[in-house]
Amino acid sequence: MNRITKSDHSFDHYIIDLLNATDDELNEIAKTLGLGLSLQELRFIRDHYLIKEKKATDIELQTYDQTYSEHCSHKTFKGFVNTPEGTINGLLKSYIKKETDEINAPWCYSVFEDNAGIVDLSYEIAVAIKVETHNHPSAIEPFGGAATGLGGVIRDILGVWANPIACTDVLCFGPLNYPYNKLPEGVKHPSYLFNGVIDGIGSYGNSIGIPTVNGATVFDEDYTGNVVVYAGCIGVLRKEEYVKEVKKGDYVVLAGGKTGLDGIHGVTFASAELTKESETTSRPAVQVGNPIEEEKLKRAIKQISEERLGSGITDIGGGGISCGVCETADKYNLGVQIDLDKIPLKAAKMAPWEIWISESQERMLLAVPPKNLEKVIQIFKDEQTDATAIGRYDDSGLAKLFYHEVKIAEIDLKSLFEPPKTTRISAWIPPKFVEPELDVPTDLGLILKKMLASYNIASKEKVVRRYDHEVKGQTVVKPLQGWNAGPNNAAVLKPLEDSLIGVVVSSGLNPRFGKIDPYWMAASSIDEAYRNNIAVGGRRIALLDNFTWGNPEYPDRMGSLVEACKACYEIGKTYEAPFISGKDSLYNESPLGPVAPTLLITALGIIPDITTAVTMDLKKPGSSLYIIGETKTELGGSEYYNLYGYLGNLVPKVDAQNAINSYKKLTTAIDSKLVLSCHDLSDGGLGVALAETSFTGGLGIKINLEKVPVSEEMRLDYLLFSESNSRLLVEVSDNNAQQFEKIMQGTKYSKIGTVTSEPQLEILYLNKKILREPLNELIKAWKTPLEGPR
Amino acid sequence: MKRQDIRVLLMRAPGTNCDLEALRAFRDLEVTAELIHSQKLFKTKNLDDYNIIFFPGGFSYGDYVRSGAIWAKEMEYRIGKELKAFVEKGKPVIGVCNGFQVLVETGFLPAFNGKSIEPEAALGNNTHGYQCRWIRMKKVNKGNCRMLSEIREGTIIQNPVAHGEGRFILPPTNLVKLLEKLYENDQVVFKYCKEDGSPANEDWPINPNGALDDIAGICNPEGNVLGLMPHPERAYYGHLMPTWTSTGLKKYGDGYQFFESIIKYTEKNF
Amino acid sequence: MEIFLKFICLDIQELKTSTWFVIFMRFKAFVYVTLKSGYSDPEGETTANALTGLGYNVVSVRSSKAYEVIFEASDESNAEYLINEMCRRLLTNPTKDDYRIELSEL
Amino acid sequence: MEIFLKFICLDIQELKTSTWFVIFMRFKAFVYVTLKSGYSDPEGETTANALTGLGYNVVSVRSSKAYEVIFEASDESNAEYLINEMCRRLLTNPTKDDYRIELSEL
Ligand SMILES: Nc1ncnc2c1ncn2[C@@H]1O[C@H](COP(=O)(O)OP(=O)(O)O)[C@@H](O)[C@H]1O
Ligand SMILES: [Mg+2]
Repeated sequence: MNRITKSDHSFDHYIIDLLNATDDELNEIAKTLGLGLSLQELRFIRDHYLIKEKKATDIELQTYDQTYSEHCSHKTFKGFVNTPEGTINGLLKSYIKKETDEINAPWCYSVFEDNAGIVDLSYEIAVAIKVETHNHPSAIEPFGGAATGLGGVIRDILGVWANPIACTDVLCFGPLNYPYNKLPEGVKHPSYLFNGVIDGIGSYGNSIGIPTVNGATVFDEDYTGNVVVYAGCIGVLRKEEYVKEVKKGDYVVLAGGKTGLDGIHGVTFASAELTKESETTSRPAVQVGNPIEEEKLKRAIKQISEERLGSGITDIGGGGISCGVCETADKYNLGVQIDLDKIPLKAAKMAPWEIWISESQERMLLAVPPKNLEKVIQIFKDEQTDATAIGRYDDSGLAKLFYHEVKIAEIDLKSLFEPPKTTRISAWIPPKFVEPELDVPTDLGLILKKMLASYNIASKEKVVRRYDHEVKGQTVVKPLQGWNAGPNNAAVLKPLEDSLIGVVVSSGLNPRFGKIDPYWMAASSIDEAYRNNIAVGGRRIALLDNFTWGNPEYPDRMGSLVEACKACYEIGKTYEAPFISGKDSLYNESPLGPVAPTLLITALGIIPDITTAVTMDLKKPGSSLYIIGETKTELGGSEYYNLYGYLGNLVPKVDAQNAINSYKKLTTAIDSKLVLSCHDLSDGGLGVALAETSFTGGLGIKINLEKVPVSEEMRLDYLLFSESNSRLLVEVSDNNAQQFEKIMQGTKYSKIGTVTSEPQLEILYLNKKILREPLNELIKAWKTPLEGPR
Repeated sequence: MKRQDIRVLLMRAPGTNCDLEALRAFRDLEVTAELIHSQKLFKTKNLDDYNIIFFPGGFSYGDYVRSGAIWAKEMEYRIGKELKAFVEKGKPVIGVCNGFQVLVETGFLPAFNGKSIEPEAALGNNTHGYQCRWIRMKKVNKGNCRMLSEIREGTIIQNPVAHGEGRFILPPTNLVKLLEKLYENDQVVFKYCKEDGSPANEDWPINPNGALDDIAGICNPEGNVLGLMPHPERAYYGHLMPTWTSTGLKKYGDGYQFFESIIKYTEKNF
Repeated sequence: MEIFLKFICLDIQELKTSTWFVIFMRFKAFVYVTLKSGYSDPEGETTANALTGLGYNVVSVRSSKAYEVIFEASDESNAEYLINEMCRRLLTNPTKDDYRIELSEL
Repeated sequence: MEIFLKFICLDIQELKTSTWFVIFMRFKAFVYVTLKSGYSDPEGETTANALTGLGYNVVSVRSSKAYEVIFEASDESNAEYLINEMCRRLLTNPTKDDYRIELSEL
């Protein structure tokens, strides 16, 4: 029997009879309407309509489809996971949020609630932060995908009434020299994606005038088929402007760009695997960004929040108007009535359901009390953008949609926001890789230069300079340090004119570790983000988690996800760094296989006085150089093994208790103004960190390698290139050395050498010279690979 | 006139985005500075209330067509007469980055023989694409640009640049003659230079965009309209300088003298 | 060809003072804007390098912008006049740009 | 028409293994890249608004890019093949762009 019938109305409007529909029929309906709903969800909806004794309409089912999608409802993170050790009731609840709840930090202002995580900056001011993924669209159309990804996350910040002050981006590509003939059909070349993504982020961020201040660029074979694009945004807001009091009778105001056929079914697309047809079939889901439209929105929203004219706000992202409107209504226990005819359209011919779920960019949704409506609309007009009242909130608990004066949908909001829970199966089997047996190289200097020239370590100037990181005049510690443009550990921003308080942003990710062990990968990422933040003087750190994983319906992908979540709970808790926001992007699979499990940790710290911030460049000849932390034979997933084509097994672990102990002391030393420079040890270990700090400051180094604290006797190459966590290089002026050592007592640290005025890096081992390289050669090796014309 | 009576008009359009730094600088110097949407001015047309007009950087109208072009033409059409009258009174008009582009597109710069109808110069695509980096520029103006007379000739200033279209160029058919004229009129104000002040010789990245003869900023023959690509407003405070953690922190950075000079000049002469 | 009957003034400057019936026609113009020779074209060079890097024997690439403008004018010569004016006033900067127009009636 | 005598390989993939004499010809291709319909074109819209603001009766503007590529190929059909490949691999994104090629021998 045909369960879908067209209504008598002149426009696209279908009635769907779900009564007693069989599984096959349900699947058939989903297929006809292009829905991504699972059978379990379809049955749930069918039963809901049975109880209500009514027929469904196409637009109603489309609404369920949007709301239940992985992208909007996070069903994997909220659902059940059956593991060999038992059932987990929600990864989010059992690990991530649990960590936050148990830490219970009083400075967390609003977490895991709104569009962004919000923490205190001062008594009156708060900082909001959000990081998003935009992988699938960027794989299809790198420029537009990345640009609209950034545009979307900026709207998340606008969506908590905050004023955006900075952006971040973390990008993962296949190797730029990947052979063309090995690319499967439909997969674009890494260098095409690289240029497109960077131009897209740059063009959007620069045009809207928000500096992009921190990020990372990673290259690995496993990203060839699945490019990863994370975009983040940070904003500040006065707490009293954080208005959330939508009431019955308030208007639903849609502001910004017009609604078009672009971006329809973006959500379902983002929650599905990429195939070779994605390029053509997914086309409407990829969009062209218009940063100037968003710039206008930003100005208007700032004024509206300053004058407290709105009662609520949210961005329009995944799921389009349907999600924004229904979520708001449900959040305030209200109902809503929308007149779809009022929505300004780009395209002449759009079906009502298309208008309702279109994800056209640069739109925001405001709730406005009747007395302020006129004023709000005028503010948008003055910025040369549109705002329209498209409906009103009521207390019905229903979303009622009208089109050409016909009621075309009546959706029970409760059923929409309490979807059936999914159950996933997890089974993590640790892989075994070859632990290489390498000869000890004779020329360590040559190896160091090769390490510096590897894509993952080499200078990312070509990326960073494409982004304006100075606009707004608040960037106190910049991504690139000084005239030699060394890699700073974190960015420091000074967002308030009348205060010296600063915001510190850093990030950590270690995808190669994740191929070996997702638990220690996550632990390492947390440690890296945290120690980068500490290194410049940050503290009171909040974390964001962004998971990019393969298809969670495979038990092994799910298993590694569980491992990573466990580490988030355990390591994060020991660091007392609460998670305040995050996002997951699953189903990153391509004809080349799943994406490397990639957890990005973003750390947001504060620094009470930006004038005490520490950069990574050496400052003064004659000062002492210290290493903090212990070096271990942990080269699994290291750049050094990678140089020889190996992955290895011995992945770096994290001794969280000891790490946090030394970090706290380092902060004390920084606050006592004892620290001249500080650089974190990460990719390429000690050797690379020494080279970077040295050529950035234009000063030499002489160290004795035997002074480095080790867990066991180590080969010199391993000692130099091991990527053990929780280590930092610290420069202390000679006359402060004693005081510094006193503070660091009780931690693993050691003075390993001195800063010299000779422009060279000299490493001795038991008085034997094992490496001596002029700084200009090191910097050349580091800068060359990603420099030059594009 | 008294400092607190000085009124600065900062204009903005959709996509202007370096306005708040500039506003902050003027306010720090204790003058009255107002940031106004150009649409509003198109209605009131009252430029006469102001002593200084400042066009901030950004991407006005997305820099579509050409950087600054759309805003420039719109302005010319709507308040062209009023702007021209303002300039002819000798009052300072300054454009930074996108503002410079606007002044070139409206014909207020270089304005060899008064405001031109069509642009006489262009800010073309950078030789190395969009770049955000710190540069050094030297003040080479011999005194014609009186609003900067507080900055000694030969002073080297560190400022950031951030643009994709900022390569100063003149028409190829008449290049040599026009360049000569630019120097003859003492219209060249800032040139990109090396650390020791020697010429960049169009070498990238010392000259970050490939500008003709390393020109970073120019003024009109009368000296009261000034445009430059680098951003003094982003180097206003000491903690914004690129090496403050190693060279020591001062309250103000290299951009301070730029704004201070303009204000002092206005104080003395109006 | 379509013919549009519109309330419109002949002189845009007089918009506020006078309106009367005029028969207007619709035109389509392709405008190609290229950098004058003598200027280096960074985008073109980058593209040429990239194509060479992909293994093609590329001698040179010049990049340009193009606009398809659909507009109204009273007749063909008026249309030609208007589109040239648009080019000079907005679409090009004569210092650096050359342009070429392909005009057709719709 | 010019004829070029060059050391060159026929198959770019084999660049490293084999080289021999081939007669090559030079071609010029104009490539026009336009956004597929259905995509919004902020540049075109902004330009149209600006032109309207200057007093023209502009109905719409679509912005696009164009490249003039001068390259070498063994014959016309090879040239056509190569320029199409360049378009697909670098100059356009088939997802969102349409393109049109005008090829001529030099
Ligand atoms: N994609 C990017 N976007 C913005 N900034 C980036 C990006 N990639 C690298 N950076 C910045 O460049 C600097 C050096 O990066 P990187 O070499 O990855 O540092 P680290 O060694 O600390 O991981 C950092 O300040 C980082 O924020
Ligand atoms: Mg690095």
